[in-house]
Amino acid sequence: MSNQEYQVTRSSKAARVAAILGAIVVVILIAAPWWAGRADMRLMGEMFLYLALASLWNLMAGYAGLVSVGQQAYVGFGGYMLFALTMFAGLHPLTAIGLAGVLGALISVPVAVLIFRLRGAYFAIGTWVIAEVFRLSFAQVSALGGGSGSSLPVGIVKSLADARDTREALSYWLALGAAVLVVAAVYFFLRSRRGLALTAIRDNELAASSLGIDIWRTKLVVYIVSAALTSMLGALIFLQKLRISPDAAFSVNDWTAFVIFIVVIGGIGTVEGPIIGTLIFFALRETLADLGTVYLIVLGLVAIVVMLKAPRGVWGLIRSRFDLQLFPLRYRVIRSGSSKGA
Amino acid sequence: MPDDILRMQGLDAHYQDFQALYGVDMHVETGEVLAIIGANGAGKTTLMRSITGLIANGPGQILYRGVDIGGMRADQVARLGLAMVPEGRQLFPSLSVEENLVIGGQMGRRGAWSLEKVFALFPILKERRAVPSTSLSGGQQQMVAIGRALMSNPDIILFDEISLGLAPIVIKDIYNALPGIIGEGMSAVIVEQDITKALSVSSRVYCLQEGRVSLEGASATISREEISRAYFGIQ
Amino acid sequence: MTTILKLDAVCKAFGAVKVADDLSYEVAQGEALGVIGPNGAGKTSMFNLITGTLAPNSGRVVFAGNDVTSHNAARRCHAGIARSFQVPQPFSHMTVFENAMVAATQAAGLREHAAERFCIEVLEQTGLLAKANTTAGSLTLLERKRLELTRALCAKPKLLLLDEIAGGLTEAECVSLIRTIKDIHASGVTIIWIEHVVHALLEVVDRLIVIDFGRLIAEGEPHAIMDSPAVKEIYLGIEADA
Amino acid sequence: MEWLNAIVQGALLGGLYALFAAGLSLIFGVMRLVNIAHGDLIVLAAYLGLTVTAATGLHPLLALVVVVPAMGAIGYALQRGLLNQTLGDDLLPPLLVTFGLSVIIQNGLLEVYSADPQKLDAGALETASLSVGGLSLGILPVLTFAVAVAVIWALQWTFYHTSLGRAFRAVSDNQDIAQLMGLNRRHVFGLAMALALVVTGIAGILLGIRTSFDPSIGGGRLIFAFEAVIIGGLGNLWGTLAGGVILGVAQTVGAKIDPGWQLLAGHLAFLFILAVRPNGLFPRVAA
Amino acid sequence: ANPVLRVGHVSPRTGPLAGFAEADDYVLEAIQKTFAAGLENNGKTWSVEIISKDSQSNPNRAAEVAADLILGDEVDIIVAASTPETVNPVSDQAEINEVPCITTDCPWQPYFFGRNGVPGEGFMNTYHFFWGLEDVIAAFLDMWGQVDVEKSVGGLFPNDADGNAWGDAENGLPKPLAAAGYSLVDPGRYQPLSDDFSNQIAAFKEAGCEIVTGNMIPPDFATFWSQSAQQGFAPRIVTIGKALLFPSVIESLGERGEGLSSEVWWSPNHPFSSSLTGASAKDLAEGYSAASGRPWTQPIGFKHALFEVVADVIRRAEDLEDPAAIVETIAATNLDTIVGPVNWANGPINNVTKTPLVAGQWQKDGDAMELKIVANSTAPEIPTTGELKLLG
Ligand SMILES: Nc1ncnc2c1ncn2[C@@H]1O[C@H](COP(=O)(O)OP(=O)(O)OP(=O)(O)O)[C@@H](O)[C@H]1O
Ligand SMILES: Nc1ncnc2c1ncn2[C@@H]1O[C@H](COP(=O)(O)OP(=O)(O)OP(=O)(O)O)[C@@H](O)[C@H]1O
Ligand SMILES: [Mg+2]
Ligand SMILES: [Mg+2]
Repeated sequence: MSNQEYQVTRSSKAARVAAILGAIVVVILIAAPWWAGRADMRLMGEMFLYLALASLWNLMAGYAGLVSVGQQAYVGFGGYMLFALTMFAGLHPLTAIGLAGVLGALISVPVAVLIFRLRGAYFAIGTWVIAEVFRLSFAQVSALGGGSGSSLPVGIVKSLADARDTREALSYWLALGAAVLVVAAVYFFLRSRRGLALTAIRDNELAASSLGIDIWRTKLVVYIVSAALTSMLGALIFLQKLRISPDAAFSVNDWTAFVIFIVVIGGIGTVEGPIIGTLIFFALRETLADLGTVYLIVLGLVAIVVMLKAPRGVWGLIRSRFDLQLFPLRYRVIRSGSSKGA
Repeated sequence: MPDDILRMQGLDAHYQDFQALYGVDMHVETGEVLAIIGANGAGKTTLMRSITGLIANGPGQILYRGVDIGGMRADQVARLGLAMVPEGRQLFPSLSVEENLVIGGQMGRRGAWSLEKVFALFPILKERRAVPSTSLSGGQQQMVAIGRALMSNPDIILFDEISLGLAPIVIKDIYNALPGIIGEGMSAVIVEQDITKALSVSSRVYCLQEGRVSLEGASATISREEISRAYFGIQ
Repeated sequence: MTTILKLDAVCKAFGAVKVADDLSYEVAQGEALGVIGPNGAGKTSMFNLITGTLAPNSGRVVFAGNDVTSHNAARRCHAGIARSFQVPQPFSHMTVFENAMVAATQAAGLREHAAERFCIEVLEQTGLLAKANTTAGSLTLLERKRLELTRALCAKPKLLLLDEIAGGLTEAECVSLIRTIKDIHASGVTIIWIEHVVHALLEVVDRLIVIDFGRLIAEGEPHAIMDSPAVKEIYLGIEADA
Repeated sequence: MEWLNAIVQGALLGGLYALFAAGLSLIFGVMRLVNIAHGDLIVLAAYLGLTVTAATGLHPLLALVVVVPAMGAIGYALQRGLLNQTLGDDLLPPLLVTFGLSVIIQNGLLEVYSADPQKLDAGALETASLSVGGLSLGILPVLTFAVAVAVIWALQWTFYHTSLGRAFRAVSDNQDIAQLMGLNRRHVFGLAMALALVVTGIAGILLGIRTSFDPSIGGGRLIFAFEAVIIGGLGNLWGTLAGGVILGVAQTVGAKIDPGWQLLAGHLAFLFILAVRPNGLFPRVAA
Repeated sequence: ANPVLRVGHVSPRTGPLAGFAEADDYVLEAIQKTFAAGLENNGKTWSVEIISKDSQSNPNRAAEVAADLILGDEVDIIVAASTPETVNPVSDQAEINEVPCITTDCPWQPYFFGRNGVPGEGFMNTYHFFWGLEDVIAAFLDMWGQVDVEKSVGGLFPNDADGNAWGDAENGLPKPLAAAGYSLVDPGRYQPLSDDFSNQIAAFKEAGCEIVTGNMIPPDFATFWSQSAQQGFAPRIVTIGKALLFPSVIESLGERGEGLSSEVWWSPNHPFSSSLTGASAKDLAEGYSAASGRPWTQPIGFKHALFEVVADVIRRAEDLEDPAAIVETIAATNLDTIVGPVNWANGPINNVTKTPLVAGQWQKDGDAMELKIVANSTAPEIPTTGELKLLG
């Protein structure tokens, strides 16, 4: 019996088909300014931003075991940095978005040092408190409007592009780019050695550390990268919103609760989950949002029902039914060509 | 049959899609020590968990003193007088040693076992009664696990891997204590990998193989060859 | 003969319980050392001190000539120490194969493809290959223990620490386990093995140490140690004068 | 004197926070359940109080006779009907389910009671005060503090000195094995949630007397409650009281420096304590 | 068929600000009735479709739905009301997307300065009518001047859009109060939803304040007010913006609600009537009370007036297809509405015009609490209905 009979594979036919279809979809989406209406583009842009946020949150919670309910800290921080850098430093909005990411990474380091002392639920609450501290601190900065908030001067928005159509296309492409970049980055990261380490940490820290994985550093890297990218997304989001205030920027509902909803409905701990979740969330929102309180009650009910009936989310259901992986991460050991029994 | 305290009839058990037990027929006579042996993964733990209600099974598959306990919850089964010393000890970490024992007796079933009696059986536990159970060594924890089960004054007690991870001296102590434990009219089911040990303390033995009973017999008369055949299914 | 591991007056206490009390000994490169002692003597704790899961109150741990006392577990693993856990610690949501891959890629630092081949080899050696695609969380206790061994081997250690891996095995399984460990030892890996299944231990180890209350109370040729009155009394429970 | 006043008022405020936190601490300790809806349940209790006082004309404190058992029953039903199904090693299902619950309660209250701020009218109790060493203390905050101490004493006693408490701890450690001890975990958890919501009921009524409330104010209360629990250290209810007091004092002292710092100071105190004592000030030894 | 003109409407139907929008359904229904036959413009009849969306009291959501209305529903005019949290994000979206926008129900300083408006430049597409802080101050001073109290005022300003504007050293209360001889004790901006006001109370006591003023949300005021009693602080006049607008809030304070005072933007006694329906202020308020069984509230008038302005603009616009023409028409408005004259030519600053403001006090009238107008020298055309009584 030789182990030459065994082979390890990480791909599947479904995945290869999905990759091709995915590429086609992305190309179609890139062309949206030529076929979609303004409202559709705006909606899709928002969906992409949520998809990116959700993928990052999924990376943290679903893979690194960092369940944060405080990612709004970085969304808001990025948004405020966009305002500060464009209004006071006179930077071009695109430069400001990039720089917001860098600053987000920088500020996340001391935050991480502090809250990494916490585990599980403690960590979750710790992140929330951090976000509150961010909110209350920015509320004290009167140059940025304090608690009242501030609007982005029209001139700055127009510096993106003079014509409204170009501007709208540009901000659409930025959102699309962000989503594709984040999903791809998360996927390739998870396929790498470090991704394997991360999954191991999520399952068992004691074992991971005694197999040579530096837990603290691995988590720190994930946290910082998420913080940086989330800050950039925050800057992008508030470039569309045009107005920022502490309550809006650091809203736990808008930037974390809905994101968690998306990830969990779609399927946590899978790359596909956030994509499905985003589609479902927006479908619900577009059909029900005008019902006001009823919409929110429905959202709450959906979250509960999914959690109880399908804790691995919609993608989890699909995967267990069809053994399907569009973004294959698992290793499969298969016996090649042999028909011998064990 | 009036002498049966426990009877399994066509017991099946599943973990999601995976079937771990296939139509197991088995009985335990009142007052006897029954041994169950079998290779890893044969389904011994699954059997014990099914009996105690931790794994759901169909109605009519398990009778306890003639009563169908197949569909009951674990706590209901426990109240009827079944106790288990689980595989891997599984003490309550946030309870002290003494509380771990006391909670075993919280159903208020009457009988011979009390805190004093358990402490007399395992004196080291009395010494360490106030410490959290987590700070005991593996062997000491096994003593607590046994004491905890005894405290409920069960009519039948199930031991899963009774000697796993224990120093010879402790195993010896526990086996020495066994007659005293059983002596009170209690029945016992013991899962033990050390076949010699298993045969020496039991009156009858069942061998499980891949979820099925592959051998049944009186401990005193059963032969080694029969056993190894039953273990691995080698004809 | 070079020393690969040296414990130098290591002390560790949990409150009043001393799990390591002035513990000093050396292990030679390529040796197989057995460890016995009553339950609660501090054997597992000693492993925790060697791997860096526990920090000592005082004393030093020297591995391959370097003082590693202040290094964390991950760093010591990279230096070549791997262990199995007495209470198995699988990555429950990953498959058996992925569990092995973690060790091969992170601890042994193998590249993807080499790691895959190596893991298959080790899984075959430890008899888990048939379960390669099974989620570790659904293994039985004993399969989990075997997974512990597999993972430790996949880390390609210089020093392998085994904590009660023979418990609960049938005789046949035990024989095959002994063969596996002998093979590993023969390939040059230094082994420290804690085991209550003494006959298995005696088949493999060159030397035996006995721990009680965190202290080293006896050390030497295995059979001689087993015959010593102290071991008979505190460990085997045979009265010395009987 | 002004500083002393700030500290004393803060400590009394801490009593209210400790009451918010006590129920949370209990269920967190027993079930490892992070109840995001806790703040909204406090508000729900206040609204129940409102309904009872409006319907019967009872004094809000007397309304406790109805509200407390009602909250207990809601807690038991909620746990058995819904939350029991979410428990496990995973942190997320309870987090998300209680988040959903929070949204439902909040918007349900909005549908039923509208967004109008409401208040429980406790008559003279609201404005009565007593003078101690030159400080003017409201009877209501003093009463709240005393209730907090009593509630926490009772919970602590229940937890560590009764068989119910032992059952709580055992089930929280290992549900399967606890079942083998004849404990029905669903029932035990139901009782724990019932007890927690009993405390929440008391907290809600006292909140409703102290300040006006509307369906949206739960979230802010939730975070204070969590902070108090964590500052105090898990599993230690006296610690939770201390956590509440620290939070209250930090807020009033912060506000003394600048009112804008009131909430911030509370959070910073929380983070500071985490930085120096990650397990809280008084974690239960060896848990 | 007639050409269709779409009007987008954003208001906080749900959430903590929902009180401001509670009469929306009633007002919109009446408006839709008057629009049913269509509006005349340049000899053509236009059907007017009002699309109303809920901001959920959330500024993020307000921006979101405003963008939806503009991009998705392609509305020709967008309107919004109720606090800077709704008005500002909607206006910002309108400005950048070049859609004519009319807003109300938010003092003009937080509207103008809160959006980084530059005096002299203003905005391209967005217009606002309401009153300003100078009017509040004048009305308050007018009221306080009627009685003989210590001229020491305690200020309670939260760190939100309204609070920052009211407490602003340059454009807010401090300067004019000082000019009128009042000393203002302002401990600083507090965070909304505070549980404790001991420090403010101690400071007010220390300074011997007999007047308390500020702009608060109802829960904060309730907390402050009972703590004041507990801690032995008994001011003679308490005049608070926003928190004391709604009868439901006063009712929830019980006995202690009596005698509190507030600004009055609109009441059934205002001597104005609708340019659309001809109804008087009294008719509108009573109509609402009859229909809903609830007491009237001040935003009702402004919500109605908002659509009066819309109707007027639609009738007058030179070219309803051209946003720029609509904006021009808005700027040229001169209309007497149910809340008073709206004419952007007289604005205090670009894009803003003001309606009259007086001050009132909640007084017991039989069983119910009623907001009596007690000071009107800022707008003498609005009759007083009572006299200021001191607290305590
Ligand atoms: N939680 C689980 N999920 C899925 N399969 C399981 C689970 N637990 C056990 N099994 C499977 O059920 C079968 C029987 O397991 P069981 O634990 O009963 O065996 P056992 O005889 O006690 O073995 P051991 O001697 O290793 O303890 C095994 O094939 C095992 O892989
Ligand atoms: N984290 C801890 N806190 C407190 N006490 C501990 C801790 N870990 C171990 N101990 C105590 O240290 C002693 C030694 O434990 P250890 O697990 O090392 O024993 P062992 O020799 O491996 O025993 P066994 O053979 O039963 O596994 C025991 O008495 C145990 O109670
Ligand atoms: Mg087993
Ligand atoms: Mg050990």
